[in-house]
Amino acid sequence: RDAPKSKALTIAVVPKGTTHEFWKAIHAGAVQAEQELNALGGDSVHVIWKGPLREDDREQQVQVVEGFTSQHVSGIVLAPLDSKALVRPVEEARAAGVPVLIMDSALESDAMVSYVATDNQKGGELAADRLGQLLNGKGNVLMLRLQEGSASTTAREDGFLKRLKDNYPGIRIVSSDQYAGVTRETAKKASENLLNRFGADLNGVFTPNETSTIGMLLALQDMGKAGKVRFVGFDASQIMVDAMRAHQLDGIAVQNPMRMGYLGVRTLVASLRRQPIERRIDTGVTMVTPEMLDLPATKDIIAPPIGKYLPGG
Amino acid sequence: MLRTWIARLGPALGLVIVVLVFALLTDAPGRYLSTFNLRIVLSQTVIVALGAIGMTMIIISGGIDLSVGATIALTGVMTALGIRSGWPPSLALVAAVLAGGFVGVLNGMVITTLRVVPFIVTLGMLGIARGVAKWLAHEQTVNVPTTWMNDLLVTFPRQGWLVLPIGVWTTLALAVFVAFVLRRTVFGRRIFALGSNEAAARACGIDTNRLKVAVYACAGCLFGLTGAMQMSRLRQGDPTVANGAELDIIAAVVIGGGSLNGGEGSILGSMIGALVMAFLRNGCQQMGWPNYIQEIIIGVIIVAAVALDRARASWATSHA
Amino acid sequence: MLRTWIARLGPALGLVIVVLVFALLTDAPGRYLSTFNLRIVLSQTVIVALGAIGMTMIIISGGIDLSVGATIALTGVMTALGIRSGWPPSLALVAAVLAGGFVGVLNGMVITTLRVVPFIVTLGMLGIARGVAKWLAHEQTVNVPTTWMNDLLVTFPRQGWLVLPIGVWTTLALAVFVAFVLRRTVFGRRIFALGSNEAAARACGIDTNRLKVAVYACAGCLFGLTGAMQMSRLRQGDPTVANGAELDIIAAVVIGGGSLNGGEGSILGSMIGALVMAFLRNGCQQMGWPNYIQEIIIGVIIVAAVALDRARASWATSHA
Amino acid sequence: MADRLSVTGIAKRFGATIALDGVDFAIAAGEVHALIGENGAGKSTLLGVLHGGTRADRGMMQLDDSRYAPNTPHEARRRGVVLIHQELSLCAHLSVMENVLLGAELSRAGVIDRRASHRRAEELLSELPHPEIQPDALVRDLSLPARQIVEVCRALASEARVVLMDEPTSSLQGSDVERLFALIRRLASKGMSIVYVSHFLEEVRRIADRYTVLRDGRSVATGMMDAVTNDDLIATMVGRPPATLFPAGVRYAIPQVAMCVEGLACPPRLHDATFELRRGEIFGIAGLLGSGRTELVRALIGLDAPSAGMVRVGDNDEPSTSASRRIREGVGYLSEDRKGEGLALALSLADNICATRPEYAHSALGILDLQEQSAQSSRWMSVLRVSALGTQQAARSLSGGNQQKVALARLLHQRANILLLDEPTRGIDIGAKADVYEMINLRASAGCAVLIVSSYLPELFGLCDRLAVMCRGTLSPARAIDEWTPESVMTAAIGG
Ligand SMILES: Nc1ncnc2c1ncn2[C@@H]1O[C@H](COP(=O)(O)OP(=O)(O)OP(=O)(O)O)[C@@H](O)[C@H]1O
Ligand SMILES: Nc1ncnc2c1ncn2[C@@H]1O[C@H](COP(=O)(O)OP(=O)(O)OP(=O)(O)O)[C@@H](O)[C@H]1O
Ligand SMILES: [Mg+2]
Ligand SMILES: [Mg+2]
Repeated sequence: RDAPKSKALTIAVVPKGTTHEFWKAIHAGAVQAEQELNALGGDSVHVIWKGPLREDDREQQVQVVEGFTSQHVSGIVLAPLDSKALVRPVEEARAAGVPVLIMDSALESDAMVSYVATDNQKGGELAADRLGQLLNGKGNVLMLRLQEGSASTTAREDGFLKRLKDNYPGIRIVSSDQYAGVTRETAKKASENLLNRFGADLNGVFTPNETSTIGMLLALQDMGKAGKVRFVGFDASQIMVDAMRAHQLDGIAVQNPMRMGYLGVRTLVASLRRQPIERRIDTGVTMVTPEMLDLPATKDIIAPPIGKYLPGG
Repeated sequence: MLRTWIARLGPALGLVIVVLVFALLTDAPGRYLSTFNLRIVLSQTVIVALGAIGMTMIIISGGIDLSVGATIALTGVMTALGIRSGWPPSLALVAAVLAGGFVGVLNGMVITTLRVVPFIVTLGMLGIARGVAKWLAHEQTVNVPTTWMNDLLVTFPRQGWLVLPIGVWTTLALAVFVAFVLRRTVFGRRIFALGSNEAAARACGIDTNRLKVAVYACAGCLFGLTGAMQMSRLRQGDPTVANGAELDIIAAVVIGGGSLNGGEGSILGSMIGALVMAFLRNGCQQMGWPNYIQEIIIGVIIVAAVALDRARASWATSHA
Repeated sequence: MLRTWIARLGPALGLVIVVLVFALLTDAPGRYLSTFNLRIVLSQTVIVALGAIGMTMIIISGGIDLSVGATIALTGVMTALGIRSGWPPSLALVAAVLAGGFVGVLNGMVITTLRVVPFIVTLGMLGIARGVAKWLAHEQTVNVPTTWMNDLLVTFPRQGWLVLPIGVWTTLALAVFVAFVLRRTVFGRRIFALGSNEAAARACGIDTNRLKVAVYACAGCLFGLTGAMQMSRLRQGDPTVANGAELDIIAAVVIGGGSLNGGEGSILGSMIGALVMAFLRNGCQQMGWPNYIQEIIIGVIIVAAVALDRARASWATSHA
Repeated sequence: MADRLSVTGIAKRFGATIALDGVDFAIAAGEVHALIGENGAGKSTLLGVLHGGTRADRGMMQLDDSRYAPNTPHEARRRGVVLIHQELSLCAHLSVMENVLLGAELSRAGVIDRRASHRRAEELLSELPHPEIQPDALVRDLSLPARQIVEVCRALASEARVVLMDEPTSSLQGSDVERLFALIRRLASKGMSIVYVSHFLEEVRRIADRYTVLRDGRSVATGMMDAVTNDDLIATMVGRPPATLFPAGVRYAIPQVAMCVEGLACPPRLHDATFELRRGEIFGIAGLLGSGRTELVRALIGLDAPSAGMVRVGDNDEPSTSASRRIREGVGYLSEDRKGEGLALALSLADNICATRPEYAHSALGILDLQEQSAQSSRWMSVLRVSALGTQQAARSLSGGNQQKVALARLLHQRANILLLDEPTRGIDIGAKADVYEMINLRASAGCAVLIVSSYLPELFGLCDRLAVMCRGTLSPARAIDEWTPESVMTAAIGG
């Protein structure tokens, strides 16, 4: 079963998409791991970065994983678009001697080497706590979901709803069944329409990822509602940081994508080198509020040094 | 005369029905019919409406363009790249329009010189333009510094007296202009002639090849502007945006009375078609209905609109 | 004779060139040309290839079907729902095929009775079928318990003597069968006659309306099977899958020599077209090239294939 | 007279077809010059060369003493040469005004000057007084003759000095023809040159000053109209006395009715047709273009649904029936429109010949026996002397006459015993014509019932046993052929 051990290790990193800043940071983390490992000496490590051709198409991601399997890379770090659809290709990769490490979003299988991810449920709970405190436990709250079948965001959404229900019974959820879709454009449209419907007596909003948060933010800004409703989002990007400074966004649950990419590659390489690894690695999630923006500790998470590792990024 | 009016009113009637139905269904009709909501719908319509203006020209001329979504993405990315690298926004805007026009000229040239049907040429261009967009953007979204470009489609413009976003006014102005060109100028009437009977147009001494290239080029310029608007709306150039927009845009033209056989279509109709779809989306979302209901309703409306149009036409012929 | 062979060989030559180019470019030609890689490419091709078999029938008959991606999603979801609610997998499979056929019959009926062009009817059906798929699936993916259905497209089948996944064998068998039907049966020749000259077909006493419905129905059954295969590949019914697959499938047929004017096309050609696209994707990935290069290359190949075909045809006419 | 336009040695071939093979021809200012010849003689092609639509392979053209070689219709138009098409080519979605001025729009800075356009269009329309044609009416709402008027007006719009008219009266009726002739005379008196193509010698004789006869792509005779008799003209057109064309077989009509038609109507073209078609006879239908003969045949074969009346074939007298049913009843149909409705040009000869009755060549389950199909096809092809490379050749690559024979071969293969033939010899050469006549005669002698629609009177007189004339959708009573004369047929056709 052991492939003849070549000197160089090729690690394929497969994100859910390539165009969002979140994935840029993961890419940077993976490159960081590559550079560090190569500096440490030993077998050289080479990272390949490749997303699905169409951003939200599971079949396309399946094809990418299969391609890497037939290419016989040393290992794959995968952020699965779906917890089920990627099971077969991952199992087939393992059968073909290509170990797979899962990051970011869960896979319903135990065929993987390890699972490196944020505790998404916890992220949702943090957001619920922040919003609950801001609203003093009462008011109308709207949650815009991301997309059908996305495990990580569903966990955030569920965590958020559950915590609100348990700890802040005075808060009413006015809508939690509309989907933003995967692009800014769809998210913005959905937000605009929902804000018109529920905006009059709305007190708080939660969105579970980068695109939905920015879509909602743009809608709020364009409609002149920004700053008038309490708004908690997820993930970090420049436009969101600016909004926090303008008090249009009251908190973001920030993961550490760079660390996720970094640990993903490091852990997979360690496993390939037969070093002991953990089966589940939590990369942490923090609630960043406008007041915390200038703390040095937050700087590194909200604006990870991507440029250092990605030319032109 | 009467018949032309019925034909023109058909889509408008559809629009009124859509709006009325939702106003009756919703528990907050006041909010649904508010000027606030109207503004939202209008600024959401801009992308499809602008695209539909160009597509109307192409469809009247007897062609089709599947590459419009990809062209929007490409020109949006180019605008963003221009502004990011310090160009004045107006220059970036012009560049986007020209880039769109260039894609159009390419489409037109391949269609006329290689004599491949528009469906195939623009299907190929769909892949090419989107590929180039991703290439230029390094497969990422291109974020831009804040300039006035970002305000083109802000629902409530900074200058209160504008009432509607600049983008909406621009679209309106272009719609009126292109409608005028199509109805009242030599160029416009020749586009109708080309779509209605290409052989006859050629026999009357019209250089149909050059005309076709010109039509795709003009439409391309409009798609370029649409790309710039899209980038203004999202505040970033996104190479994956507007995926499948071609079908929405074609649907708008078809709902508005355009015929894929060429020779028929109007800007007014296409604008109404775009509004029908925007109001449907908006209404379904306000009702809290899931997306799939929208998709089903829009699908049914597309077929029904064309079927009614056919029925009307054959009724008119038999009563001529 | 010679000309028919050149026509048939055209696409095959393209395939050979694609494979050779990548074999020469890659630094591990052994791995690229390995049976392992071949198996993966083959099982990746199944979805497009199966769809292309049905689409070839439709395109030969002079029609087009934009709703194929949505039909695949719908029937995939239905298979998954069936299996989840305890039906035997074979029953679910049959249900998917029938559901696909039903969508096809609907398309055909609307096309023939309302006399709306296929482009519009199937554009509408695209929205309707996808909407219904999402509705049935409650906007979620539908996960299924493990059954033999899940193994249809496993790259390395459990039964080693099969060599290739059952799905690949099924596709091959169906391709041979449909090619036989098209070339050697009355039904098949009538499809060619219909696409080549509908009026003539009617004048020869062919019930063209019934024939059209039959063509869309048969193709629909194949799309239903494709949906079941897709669900087997993903091990779930996914209402958002195969978005845009219609363009891939149409491209496969067109690269393989099918003409959107009808009357021309072959199953062999379409299969080669599907393989060309799969090998291109696979090759680009093995080269470590980014996605956008694939998109650009495929776009160029679609246009070039048709342009060459046109050039060949006009060369043939002028030298007849 | 100085020649305004003269051509010498013009030749043009389309693939294997030689359409023009050395045409010399000249027209003076103010002259009406008739171009006559059989179907396929090359008249339309010559006009195409003259107005820049097709490029000649060889030959010289002179217009007003300078070289004339238009590459596009636009160029020809600029030099003052315009064409009125044989097949109407108008833009149905545009208004009359827009069609009339298409390509020569009146505009200021690209914007159409509507007032001036309107005035100009009315001015042009008033040349052929037709109050019902409004400049703003859409062309798709107009009747066929009205469209023809618009087509003529369009040619006038561009200040032409040479007007080429390709069968301009093909859709015009009596009084409209008179108006057109008056117009032509007026134009000629203004110094305009008119090339007039027509199949109707009577018309030609009334309007033309000179004539040129084309035969097989060559100009074979030219001269003053007054100096020849019609018989001489026909002899030069056909190249041999017409009599030899037709088979001299003796047929014995069987008094058994194959098809019975009563009061058949199919608006807007066909209003009333009643006749009986008997086994073993050839029944002819004459009439002007557009009189509704094609509609009659299409209703008989079940392609158009009649609105009233009855057709009985065998025991079937259901008012509306389908083409597939008729074909099963042994009715065979040959369309006048070979390209549009007759053959699937992209398919092989075998596929075309066996299209109606593929079951003759299959075993079971609808599976074709390709060898049998091929054998059957080549048998019929040799019966009809189709010159082709083989049964797998595409129908597209055959010459028109051979294509027509293939369409007939389909009827033979179908073993139809009631033949409905609409313009069976349209666009085919003399040799092919004789072959077709012989085949028709043989089928009738074998007991088939044959119905022929034709615009070529000699053909009807040479072949038919009985004849009826269609006039504006109404069929006259049938009479034996020797009770008709060409004059009486013409009178009946015009409705006099
Ligand atoms: N585009 C073409 N391609 C091939 N053959 C052609 C083409 N146009 C004309 N021909 C052939 O050239 C010959 C001359 O045709 P043309 O139309 O000039 O005849 P015509 O004298 O106008 O006949 P008609 O009286 O039927 O109008 C015919 O045999 C015709 O089939
Ligand atoms: N609606 C229409 N618009 C334009 N042309 C038409 C229309 N209907 C018929 N025609 C053309 O007018 C001509 C005469 O019509 P039709 O076939 O009904 O009469 P017909 O008596 O059978 O004459 P023929 O068979 O000699 O053409 C045909 O060439 C036909 O193509
Ligand atoms: Mg002619
Ligand atoms: Mg006729």
